[in-house]
Amino acid sequence: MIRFVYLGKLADAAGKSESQIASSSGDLDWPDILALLDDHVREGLADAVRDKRVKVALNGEVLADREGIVARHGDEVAFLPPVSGG
Amino acid sequence: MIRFVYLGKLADAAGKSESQIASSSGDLDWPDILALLDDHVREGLADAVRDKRVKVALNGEVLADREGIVARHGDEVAFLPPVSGG
Amino acid sequence: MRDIRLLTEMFIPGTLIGPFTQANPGLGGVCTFVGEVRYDEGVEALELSHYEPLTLPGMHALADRAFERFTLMGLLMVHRVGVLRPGEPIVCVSAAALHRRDAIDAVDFCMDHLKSAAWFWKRQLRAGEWHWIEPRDDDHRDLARWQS
Amino acid sequence: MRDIRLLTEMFIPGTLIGPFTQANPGLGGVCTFVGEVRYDEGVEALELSHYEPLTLPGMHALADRAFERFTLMGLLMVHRVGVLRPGEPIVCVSAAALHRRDAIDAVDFCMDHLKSAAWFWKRQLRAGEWHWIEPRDDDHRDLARWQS
Repeated sequence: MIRFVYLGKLADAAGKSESQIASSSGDLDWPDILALLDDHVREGLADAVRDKRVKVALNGEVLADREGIVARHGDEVAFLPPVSGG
Repeated sequence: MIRFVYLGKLADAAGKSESQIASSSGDLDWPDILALLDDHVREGLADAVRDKRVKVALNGEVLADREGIVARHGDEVAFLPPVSGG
Repeated sequence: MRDIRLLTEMFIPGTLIGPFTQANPGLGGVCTFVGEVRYDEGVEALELSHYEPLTLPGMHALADRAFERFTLMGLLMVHRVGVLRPGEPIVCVSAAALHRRDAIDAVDFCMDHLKSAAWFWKRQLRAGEWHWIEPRDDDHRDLARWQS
Repeated sequence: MRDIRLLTEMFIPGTLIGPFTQANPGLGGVCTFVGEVRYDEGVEALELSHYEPLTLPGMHALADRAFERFTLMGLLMVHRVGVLRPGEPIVCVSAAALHRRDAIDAVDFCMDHLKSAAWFWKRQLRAGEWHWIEPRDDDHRDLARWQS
């Protein structure tokens, strides 16, 4: 299993705050993840995540290059939109 | 009477925190005041007050031009050395 | 003395600041900022969500940077999460130092970074509906002040 | 809400800040600075003298400038005079505003001016003798920050 976590307004776009994704198909790269978001979570979610301002954390570490992600069984991937102003 | 008030270290130079000066001789200008400080209060006090950083207040108003002062009967003249740092 | 916390319940800043000040004997000054949820027209509540694996470590990393950048004796940084009502305190940052400049600047630095670089997402309840709050340009300007 | 005072007796900042915060409902943030007499090596006491006809009006004039320069809801400015022991609070400035930048900057502004432009003369008691404290260059630098 791989866990996806949606923060802030991405939780609205996903319709939930997290999903469990079966990782039977092996490791997931950035295109795999975008495809899964649209196909298995909610249509349009991939576009919301493609927004350059959305950061991605793998197991609690924010990735400098989100497109270089490789998510494996047991990993947690969090999608972090820009934080709110004051 | 004219009242002189010595603040901060000028109180040390004067040996007291204030003096009453008889104004029988009429109004006092800046040279009169300096002479009185040395002659009637303490030798050397006029020099301490001549320090450019010393400001003079007449009845609670700091004078922009201390040398233009005219002190009359009933006035209070305060000698204010630079205030202390933190 | 370093005290970094995320709180899920209402807190009273005075109950934190008194003990914090006592815990830093010999200080020259303490600067404290308390932010409260404003009574903005029509806002019934504010919800702060966060991402546990990032938020608290992020606050600790910010405290590390404040200790590196300023000469501090102590730093208190407390942030609420969850649902807050107008008037409730949302953040309290207090810095104790020998000199006032370090104390004031450390609070200013932590607040600027907490507001725009920390992992909080906020939404407001207005007329029974939740609305997300977007990032503000002001906050980016505030942050840019420290990039030297 | 404006509260400007010279105090001749020891005070506890928390007892001022709580009511001050309560007196400004709807605020977004409160920034507070409390300065205490430091435990400097060998210093037994600090005496602040002032010139009554200038000191309090000077603090009010400073408050006026702070209200002109920043968007404030309230300002508390309390300063001790007389003989203080190390550890005692000497000054407390608190500003309440809708936005944090106004609150923090107003406190910073008032402290810089209180320290070097207000009519206080200080001397320290060391080994039984009083020594006057001279003006510091730092304070002039701090003040220069606001001359724009």
